[in-house]
Amino acid sequence: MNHLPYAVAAWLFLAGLWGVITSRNLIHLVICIGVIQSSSYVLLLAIGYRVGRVAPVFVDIPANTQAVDPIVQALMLTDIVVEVTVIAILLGLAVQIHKGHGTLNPDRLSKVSG
Amino acid sequence: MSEYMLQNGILVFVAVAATAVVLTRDPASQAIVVSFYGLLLGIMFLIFQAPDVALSQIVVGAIALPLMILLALARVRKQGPRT
Amino acid sequence: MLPVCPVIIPLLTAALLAALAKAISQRVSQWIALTATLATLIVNSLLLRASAAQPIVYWFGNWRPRHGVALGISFTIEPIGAGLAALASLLTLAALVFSSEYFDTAGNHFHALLMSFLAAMCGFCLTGDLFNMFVFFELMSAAAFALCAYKTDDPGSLQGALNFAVTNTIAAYFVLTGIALLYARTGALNMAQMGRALAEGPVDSLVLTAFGFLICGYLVKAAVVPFHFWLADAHAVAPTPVCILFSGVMVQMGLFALARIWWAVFANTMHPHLAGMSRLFVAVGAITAFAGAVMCYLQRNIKRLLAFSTISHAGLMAIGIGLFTPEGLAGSALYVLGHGLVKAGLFLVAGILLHRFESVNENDLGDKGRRERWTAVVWMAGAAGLAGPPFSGLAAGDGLMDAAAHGTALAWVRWIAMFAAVVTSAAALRAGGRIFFGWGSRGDRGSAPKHEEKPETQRGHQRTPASMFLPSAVLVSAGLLLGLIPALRSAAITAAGNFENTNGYAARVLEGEPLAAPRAPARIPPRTSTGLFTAIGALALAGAHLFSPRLRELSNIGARPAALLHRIHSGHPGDYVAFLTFGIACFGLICVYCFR
Amino acid sequence: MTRGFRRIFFLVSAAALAVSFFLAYSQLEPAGRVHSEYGDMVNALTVPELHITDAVSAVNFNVRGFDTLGEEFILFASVVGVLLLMRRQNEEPAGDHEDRIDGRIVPPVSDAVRVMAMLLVAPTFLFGIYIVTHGQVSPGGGFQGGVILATALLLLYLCAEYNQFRRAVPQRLVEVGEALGAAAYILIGAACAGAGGLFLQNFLPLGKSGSITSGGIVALIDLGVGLEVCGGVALAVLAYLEELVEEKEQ
Repeated sequence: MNHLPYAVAAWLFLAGLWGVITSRNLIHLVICIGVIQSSSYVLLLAIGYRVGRVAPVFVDIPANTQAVDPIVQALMLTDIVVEVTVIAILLGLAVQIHKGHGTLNPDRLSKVSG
Repeated sequence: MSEYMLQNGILVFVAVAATAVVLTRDPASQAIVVSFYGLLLGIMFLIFQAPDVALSQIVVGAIALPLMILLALARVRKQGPRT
Repeated sequence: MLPVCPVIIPLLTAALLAALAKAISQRVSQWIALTATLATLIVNSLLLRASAAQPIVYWFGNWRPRHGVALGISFTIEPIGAGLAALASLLTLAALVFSSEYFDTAGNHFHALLMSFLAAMCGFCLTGDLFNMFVFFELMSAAAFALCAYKTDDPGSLQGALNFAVTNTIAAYFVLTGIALLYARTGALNMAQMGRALAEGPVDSLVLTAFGFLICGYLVKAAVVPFHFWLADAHAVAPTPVCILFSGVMVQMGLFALARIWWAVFANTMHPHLAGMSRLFVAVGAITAFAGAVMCYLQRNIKRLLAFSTISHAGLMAIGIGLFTPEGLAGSALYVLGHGLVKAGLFLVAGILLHRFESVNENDLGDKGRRERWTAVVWMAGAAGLAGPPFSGLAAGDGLMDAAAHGTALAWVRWIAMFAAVVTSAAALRAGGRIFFGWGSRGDRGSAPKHEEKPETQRGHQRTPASMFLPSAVLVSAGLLLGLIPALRSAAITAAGNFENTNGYAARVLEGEPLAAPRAPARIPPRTSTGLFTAIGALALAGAHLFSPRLRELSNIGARPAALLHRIHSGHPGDYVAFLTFGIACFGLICVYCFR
Repeated sequence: MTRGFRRIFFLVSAAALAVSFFLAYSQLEPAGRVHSEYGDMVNALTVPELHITDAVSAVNFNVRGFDTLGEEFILFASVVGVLLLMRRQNEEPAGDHEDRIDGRIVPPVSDAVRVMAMLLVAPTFLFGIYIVTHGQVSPGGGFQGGVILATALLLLYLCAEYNQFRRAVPQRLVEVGEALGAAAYILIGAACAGAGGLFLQNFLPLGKSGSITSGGIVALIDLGVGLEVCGGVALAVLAYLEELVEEKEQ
């Protein structure tokens, strides 16, 4: 194949960072972190893919069929769990921050500094 | 190029959808866009021969995550801005 | 089975406590957690002893390497990692004892999270697999975010936790990107195998960028400038027992990862650029030590003051690692140990003050602490201990680092180390002088905190319970007397020598060959003069600030640049992420252009 | 930093980061051409040595099973964290809803939705069980199945009033289930060590490849993970729901 998946991975990372930097709403910010995370999915996926090979599931095919890299897919599974858990905590923080500060705009939070 | 049209196409879709997620500033609409994005990622995993990951991405990215976002939004809405 | 215990004992306890959350009282849950932590401490000490001669390699599921390819995940236990894990268990023990009277409202969830946190730190220190390290890093983070936000009714606490969570999560994705790049190049996740595979290939921009991402990701945890912003926010607001873990060991975990990754993975392939890398790390460490010390001196909130002092000392530890010699690493390790004990003790005193007087601001506290004679002794001893007086663990570490830098082009780091020690110690002494003795006029300029902390206890404000006082006294005295253990220095140098034996490490992990004995460590006589000098310097600086109005005016000249520094520490997550991006991009490009 | 300055500062840094990405990624082999002996070796051994037909499950729960243990506890820790974050604060005045600008009552669930949900519960539940138990055979496993099971649990909530639901599925039960599922992983690993092997070293008969009893400990671990994930996701969602529902009940 080509280098397009890597370019997409880089783009997702940068786009997500842009969203975090410019965010005016903490829930938006948290979702943008999810976009950064998906950059690592695309990168890992591209690294584990093998042209012309099949998925590493040997139910209906002989066990010696050439398959794509299962290690990377296992890493991605872990990665997805990490994403959803981190986002759950961050959303919880955002909800509680709204309770305490009355706003979700990071520009208006100024309880700690210096 | 045409050889990998399916792969290239879904990659471009994912990139565009991610940009849309970032640029959707209203969290309520963003929850919908992000659910669509999760689905796209799942399809991409299928195309790239990763059915395990695709299944897990679809249950997480298209169901669990948007659900949590909507619930968080609902709680925030209920509180309303503090005066 | 023993090598797994530091991880599974606390994790099982965490699951047990969560299952019984509503069935058992807080007291019972406390005792269960204490027992488990004690068991973890004992296991870690046993591992420390057992691994002194040869690293212990444990393959999970018995998946041993085949033809040099590591299939499974290994724990590779050597004294430095095991020692750090032991320190983590010791501080968790102190935190639990301290919190017994402290958290009147502590639900059992707090204990379950603390146990998960401990397991993550132990696993992080012991693992030999790069991705497994990332998993434990994330477990550590998930527990730490929640622990940091424990006081959910305090808006500042939530904001500090948010900044902590956002920066550390993004850092973790940089780490993961680095791991993915290295996997693409080497087809390995085990650090030993990765190091071997990299040494055969070229050092191109891929390897260097992956190196930059990995190292920077972990340096965010280590709170090195410009990645340090989250630390002060998180420390100032986290509950005190959690603070001692954050400051005492969690930050040092980032530095441990740096050392582990450098020597296991990159040392061979980057050997031609060793001198340049050394300069880079020492420069980063020196800037951190300097900036942290200055910010530390400007603080009036003593928890923030201690947090910035941690940043400054983390810079010194980074310098020790960056010297790339056994003595430097050994010095760094001893410094971590000594600093962890003393700093934890100081944070506990801050917790006592918060308990008694419901404030941690030195101006507000005025001379309220006059009657607290014993607490005053502990605080002043600990504060002086930050300067690394003779016989303390910090002095032992500092002496070794100094010896490592001596005679090289980097001998100047000595002055940075002395500056950081004097200034951070003086800041803590000054705060102590005000609070416990009422010296110095009130209301001099400095950081006026916008956020007042809420008390963490609900009753018993008239007295200091022994469960709060004893841990702090024990920790501070242990830190101050650590240097008296005679064999400690030579044992540390031997361990560091083994740690830096990259080829030996790979052969030990992949082929199970025993490690060759390292060369006999050079005898470095302990030097007491530097420690005496810094301690006196710190006392003099604190005294000058407290007793001489003119000198105080002089220090106010720095108010304008200080205000700028304060404005940079804005508490805005967007700012912090911008600095993070800047730092990582710069570090990556510097690596690529200087070392390709 | 002001907004404008932050943006400019970030754009400059991001440009540098983009250069970094370019320098690194352009050195990679094109996608689909990366070589990894590790992956090929695992693919080759999963059916003959482990009798597991899904290589990803083999990696996740056996070869690199320890990673998944850590992953499972990440989920566990963050669920505990969410419960901690969302816990009721005692000083919060009860029934303080007057100052809420947007104090709409959540509309009651319509009967149509209720019937639909009821019809969906059983198939979802079955599907979840299938995915959990066939992890070692086909794509899926404890994690994916666990989320689906949690969905079934939450569909139950749509069927019933919140209070009835809480009576039918008490939170304490879910909490205990979650913790047990998490502990199960470690206990299985320790049982392996007890049977004379190393931690997580299979000691059960491997069974016939492709059947649901194949894979030795992997099948058991899948069940534990399924329980943990189901409980964890349900608890997290319920923690978010808690306060919303209270208003509805009033």
